Amino acid sequence: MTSRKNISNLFVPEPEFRPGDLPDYSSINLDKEQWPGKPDPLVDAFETEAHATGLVRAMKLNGEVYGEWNPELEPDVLIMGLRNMLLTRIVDKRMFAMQRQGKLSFYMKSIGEEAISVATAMALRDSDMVFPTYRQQGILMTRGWPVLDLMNQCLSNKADRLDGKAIPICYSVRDKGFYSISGNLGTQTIQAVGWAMACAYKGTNDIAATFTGEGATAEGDFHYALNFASTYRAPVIINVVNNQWAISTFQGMAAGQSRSFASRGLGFGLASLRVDGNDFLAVYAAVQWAAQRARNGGGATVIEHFTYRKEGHSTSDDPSAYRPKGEAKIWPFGDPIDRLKEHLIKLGKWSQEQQDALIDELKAHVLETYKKAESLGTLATPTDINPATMFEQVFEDVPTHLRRQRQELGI
Amino acid sequence: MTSRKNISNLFVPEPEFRPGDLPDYSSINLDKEQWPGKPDPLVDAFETEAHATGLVRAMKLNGEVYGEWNPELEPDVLIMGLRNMLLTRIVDKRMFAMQRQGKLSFYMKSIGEEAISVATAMALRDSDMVFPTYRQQGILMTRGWPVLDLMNQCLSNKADRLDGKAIPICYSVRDKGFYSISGNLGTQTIQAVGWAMACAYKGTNDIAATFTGEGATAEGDFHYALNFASTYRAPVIINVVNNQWAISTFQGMAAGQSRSFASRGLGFGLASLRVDGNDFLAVYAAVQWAAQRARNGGGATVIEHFTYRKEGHSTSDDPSAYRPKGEAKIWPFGDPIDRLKEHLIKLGKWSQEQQDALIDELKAHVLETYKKAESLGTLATPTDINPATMFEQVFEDVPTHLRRQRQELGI
Amino acid sequence: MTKDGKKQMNMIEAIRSAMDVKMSQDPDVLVFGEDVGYFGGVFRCTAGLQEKHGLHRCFDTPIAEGGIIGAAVGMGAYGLRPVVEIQFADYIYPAYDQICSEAARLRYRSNGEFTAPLTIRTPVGGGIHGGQTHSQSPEALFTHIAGLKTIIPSNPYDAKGLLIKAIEDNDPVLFLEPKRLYNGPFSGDPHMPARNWSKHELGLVPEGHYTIDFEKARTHRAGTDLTILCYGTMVWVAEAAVEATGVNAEILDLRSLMPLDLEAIVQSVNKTGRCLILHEATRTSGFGAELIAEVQQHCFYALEKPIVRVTGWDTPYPHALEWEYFPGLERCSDAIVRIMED
Amino acid sequence: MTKDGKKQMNMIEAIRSAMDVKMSQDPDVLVFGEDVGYFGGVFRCTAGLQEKHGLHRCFDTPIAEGGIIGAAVGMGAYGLRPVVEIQFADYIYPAYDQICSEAARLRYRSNGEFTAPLTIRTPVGGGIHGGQTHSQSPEALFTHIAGLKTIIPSNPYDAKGLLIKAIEDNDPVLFLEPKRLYNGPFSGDPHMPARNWSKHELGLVPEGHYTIDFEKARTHRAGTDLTILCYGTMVWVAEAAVEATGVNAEILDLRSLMPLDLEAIVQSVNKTGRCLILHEATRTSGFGAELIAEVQQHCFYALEKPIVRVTGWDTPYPHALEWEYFPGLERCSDAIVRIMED
Ligand SMILES: Cc1ncc(C[n+]2csc(CCOP(=O)(O)OP(=O)(O)O)c2C)c(N)n1
Ligand SMILES: Cc1ncc(C[n+]2csc(CCOP(=O)(O)OP(=O)(O)O)c2C)c(N)n1
Ligand SMILES: [Mg+2]
Ligand SMILES: [Mg+2]
Repeated sequence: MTSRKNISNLFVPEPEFRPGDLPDYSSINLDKEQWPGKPDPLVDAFETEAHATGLVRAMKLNGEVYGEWNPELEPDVLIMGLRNMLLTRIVDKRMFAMQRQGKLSFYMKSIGEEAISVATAMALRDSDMVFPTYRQQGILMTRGWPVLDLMNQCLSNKADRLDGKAIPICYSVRDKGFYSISGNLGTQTIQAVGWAMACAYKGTNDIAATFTGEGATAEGDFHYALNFASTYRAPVIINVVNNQWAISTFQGMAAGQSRSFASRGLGFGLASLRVDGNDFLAVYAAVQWAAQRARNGGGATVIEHFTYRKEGHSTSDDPSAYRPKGEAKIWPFGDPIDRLKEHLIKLGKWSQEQQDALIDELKAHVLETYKKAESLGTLATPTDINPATMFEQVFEDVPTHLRRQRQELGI
Repeated sequence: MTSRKNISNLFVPEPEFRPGDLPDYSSINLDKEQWPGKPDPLVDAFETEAHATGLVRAMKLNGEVYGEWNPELEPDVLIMGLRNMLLTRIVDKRMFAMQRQGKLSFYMKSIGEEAISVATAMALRDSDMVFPTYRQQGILMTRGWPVLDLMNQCLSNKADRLDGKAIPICYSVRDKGFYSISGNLGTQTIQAVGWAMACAYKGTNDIAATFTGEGATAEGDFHYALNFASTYRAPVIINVVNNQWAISTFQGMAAGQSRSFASRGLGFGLASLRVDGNDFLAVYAAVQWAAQRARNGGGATVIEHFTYRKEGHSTSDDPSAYRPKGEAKIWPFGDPIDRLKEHLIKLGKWSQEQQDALIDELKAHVLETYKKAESLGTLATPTDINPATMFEQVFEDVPTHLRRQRQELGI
Repeated sequence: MTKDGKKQMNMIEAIRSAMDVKMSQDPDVLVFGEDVGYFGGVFRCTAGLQEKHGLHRCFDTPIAEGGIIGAAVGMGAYGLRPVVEIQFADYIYPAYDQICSEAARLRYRSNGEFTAPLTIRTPVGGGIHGGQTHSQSPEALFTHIAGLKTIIPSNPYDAKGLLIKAIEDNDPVLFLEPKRLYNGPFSGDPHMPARNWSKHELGLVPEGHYTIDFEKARTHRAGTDLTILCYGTMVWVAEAAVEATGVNAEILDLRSLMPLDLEAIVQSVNKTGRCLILHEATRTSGFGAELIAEVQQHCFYALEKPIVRVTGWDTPYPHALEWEYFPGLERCSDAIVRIMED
Repeated sequence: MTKDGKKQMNMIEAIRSAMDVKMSQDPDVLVFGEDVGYFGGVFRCTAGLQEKHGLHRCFDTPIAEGGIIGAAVGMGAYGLRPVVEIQFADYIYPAYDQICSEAARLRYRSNGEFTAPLTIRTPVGGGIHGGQTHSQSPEALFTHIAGLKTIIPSNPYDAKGLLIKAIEDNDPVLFLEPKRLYNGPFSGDPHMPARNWSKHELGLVPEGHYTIDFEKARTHRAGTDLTILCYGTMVWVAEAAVEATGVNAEILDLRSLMPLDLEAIVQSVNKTGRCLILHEATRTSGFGAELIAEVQQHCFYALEKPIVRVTGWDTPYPHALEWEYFPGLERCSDAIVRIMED
């Protein structure tokens, strides 16, 4: 059997570690690195080069703050952040377990990436529209969308606001400034730019924020987004969540030889930051900075959130097939929840006991909510959704041919 | 009537000069600028930043050479370059005039941009496949494709090698290493990367070179090309011909706030050069450098050729509707043919008399060839092309349904 | 030129007038696309709109059809009414995903929370020596997509009324403009003298606001013996062929392919018992197939002859053999004669 | 498991075996796509190929369907035979331009000088609770494109023979894999017990090289009273519906939509006088329309009843109402009963 290596001159990149390997990240010592300082938000985009290839951080792994990026938030704001992240994680775990029991068709967790969605949502205004992927449910938690609504959609039950039209995880919550998630990767990045152009055109002070995985940056839509954002100086934040994996594909397939995903923005004259995505404070500060830039006519910022997808891609995926089992644990950037907790404890505003109590409270809330949702039906029970709704919202009005088809179905 | 300016916060970029304005480029004094030196072709891509935003040059406007990029070509090679450029220009003028007489449906000139195609072709090997747009006919002249063949295709006459299937200017000449031109912008950039990957896979030493206008860099295919070239270290040269205009649209629409088109490559970790596209020597040197890099496993280079589209976009276009009439003349980078001529004269290897004689010779050759082509038919005369050919080459074999359709047409 | 608030317009002017009327009425209408701003579009459909309504309401874009539509979807979701131009329909494919997966599906997947009320204008069809990348008629690639409306006018009067309707519609509308008709009707025979709209009654267009409903075919010519279903350029080829053959045919100009005026079609075919379908597009899986499917279902017992389609061939559009490809006067006339045989 | 060089395979194994056979025979065959390399594809169709044939012959790509096809076109023009996977057909649209404007047209526009002998594999169809972005059946969006072949197998034996044929074909082939059939036939009723290929005779597949010609339908069941035209998953729904209704129907598994085996279709319909068409895709402008167009033309005088199509509705694929959308056993059986009434 041929060994897995290039025997032609065609180079095909591979991740450093595969199953069976013992991943070694000892070369990375985060606390020793020098990280870029915080420039004025209206700085010339080209002066963010160090930020695009370095790493914006505000706290060390042990929760100690350092450098210029500490957003200096009030403790109750930080505790709110902690709460939102915990809630996100607990909901994720519950829904994952329920999928395993056949109550929903599919689920996607954001474990390890909660700081990105939660801190972003907290740094933005509620009137700023976010264009998320399927791993920013933390925004919904932060903006106070009822967990019951989320669960109802995942279970496709009769209380699902979307009448069972969308798969679980593809939420749409306009009144929480949460754009309809597309199953098609990348498409929403340029739509966010269009939305931001509309904000500018209407002269509001709102901005848009879009998210893409690092894998999906390879789609043409990402290129359109960078280009249109640059050309029309759209007030938009283009977030790239680099969690190292795109299903089974390592980030190097999309990155190629580039130094960072953030640096893609520089070629378009966009301010670009690479941020420690497991650092709640840094994410908050970076988004705040970019929002300030956008609201003041400075145009778009690309933010790469450097993080790690701790679990499988979705309920259909087992990552041990393509990466070392222990990698998530030894990933040198820690866990965003633990780090913020440590920071709060260091501040003297929090304790492990409070943390445990909060977790218990949230777990109880989530369990109770889940029970309520399940009582409204699950995918495993016969659907209560009226079949006639299937023909609605294709167009504003149901046209003749769809009425004929509805009749053909006998309803 | 509202004046043409932004009244909302939506920024829409505009060119500096429009019809009626007196364009002023006096701020640009090329001969005073410092231009980047010539690194080793296998240099780290990130060290080409100065080249991506500066301008690679080898000679001044008066033909005097300077700096590190002079390729030091033999005089007869230079004279060959001059000849190829002149031939290209003379063919262009002839075909344009003949389109005005209704002999062909459409034509596109490359006037002012001849150095790019001719020097590229001369710096490459004939076995390197080029993936051109419709403004690199200079490559065909350089590689010795008979002008008669070119004319026959433009006239869609019975000697057209493509049986009248393609529009004029969309040539396909495999035996000259000239890939079939697509009418769809951008598509060939990623195809060139695929070809280059095939070269690497087969272990040949050939490379690919693709061309796109600066306007078409906005297409997703350009993004795919940069990404795949970076990921698989494909031996390819990605040429961006920045001739300032995309039909009526100025380059700033595609560039946005970026410092150059070449700098897009940096974000992908690709070596990137911005070259004075009206400087035959610089184009030659840059392509030679990139080819050396590619052939030695260094992967792809992005080259922006900075030039000016001196005439209309095509025979359907009148540029005085959207840019100042005199702009082409005062464009501060001179004419590629004049500059190479001056250089040769400075070298003592050429004279104005020789130049005039060469022009006369080429004109006579082109006129004679044109007469021959016209005698084989033009678009204005009833076509001699067998209608049955219309059904051929859709597939390798003519399938049943096309045979039925052919019969339906009564042939 | 004005006559009771009407003006003689060619199709370009009628289309421009539609956008002008809507831009004047509604600040949320934005017009953009490649070369549509300062220059006014390669076919001049947007000429003067930037000067009149401002740079930020009619502007150029990067050459990225997917970007144009993607941005328009975002704007539409916000609440604007983008009217975008794709320079040639042949170049719409880079935007296919944004049109089909996004614009057409946004309403459904969000159960009505977000919508994409955009209008996509694009020139279609051949007959101008444009070869395979300036001549395509891709309508059937869009009528298969749930959530998208597809409109194609055949004359200035309809073009303006339908385009205003499209801009006001709350769903995405693909508005196909037969470029061969921009300046005048076309008989399908390139050797016949060119006509223009300047004296044609369908070129007499109200200057102000009016709309034409979708899902309403126009009876271009009433008749009793044969129903010809067509749209765009082929309406005029049908007219010429009917004249040439002297058959008393009814010509229906469908105008709106999705939603389709099936009622008018069925009524006509049930009356005539014969049906001929004309389109420029490639035959296999062209829109003619869909028409046949519906007609045979609803008029099965009335049909005296198989339904016939005269179409472009299943090949790319050849440059030099354009008139062998185009379903012109001769092929259409022959088909009429044949379908009228017993 | 081996029996006369044959082996019981499910469709995934058969497809993998086809690629393995070709990769072993021909070094110019490369396999790539999203997650197809080390991991072996989200449906496991390429599992083991990288390990066996090397990293440079079976590899992952960036998530850029347009890039995958574009690169494959370039490789194909060079002389390689790329076999690429698009993870779900629902995600093929970013590559639509490269498929339709480039792969399909390269041969024509260069008059045969450059060709694009690539194979595009992609899973299609619903029935797996995938909702609107994991269930689509876009075949009709491709059969309209001149220069492209469109193939869709319904069982392991055909899948392997047709895929090898596709890889060897010198034209671009779109190879659609009904994901609901990967593990076994499907009756169209989700409440019936799941079957698998392990004992089915069409799951008995030669281990080596063999091909099945395009443009050849397969008679899945011979019959005299009704012709059912179908492909992919619907072949098995048709079988179940015929069993359920007891009608002596002939089921043609078309397999190759372009080019189409019109001869077999016409022969069957002329014999039975009735024709039912089944497909999962959205109805309007679906491939059923094209079938109806041809059948009504060629079998007009033999037809006793209008041709009926049972299809997916003209809506996106709804997640929760999957079985109301899917043209399942009940709807197909009803249609059979109705078309058999006098
Ligand atoms: C256009 C498109 N192509 C492919 C897919 C299938 N797919 C779903 S998620 C995924 C991986 C995405 O990776 P990344 O962008 O890094 O996001 P992550 O899952 O890591 O958050 C793929 C390939 C898709 N949904 N859409
Ligand atoms: C996909 C696509 N969109 C639009 C067009 C129409 N078009 C032809 S050339 C052109 C301008 C191209 O400008 P640029 O890329 O700068 O090249 P140049 O003409 O300056 O050489 C446009 C918009 C096209 N051919 N293909
Ligand atoms: Mg990822
Ligand atoms: Mg240009």
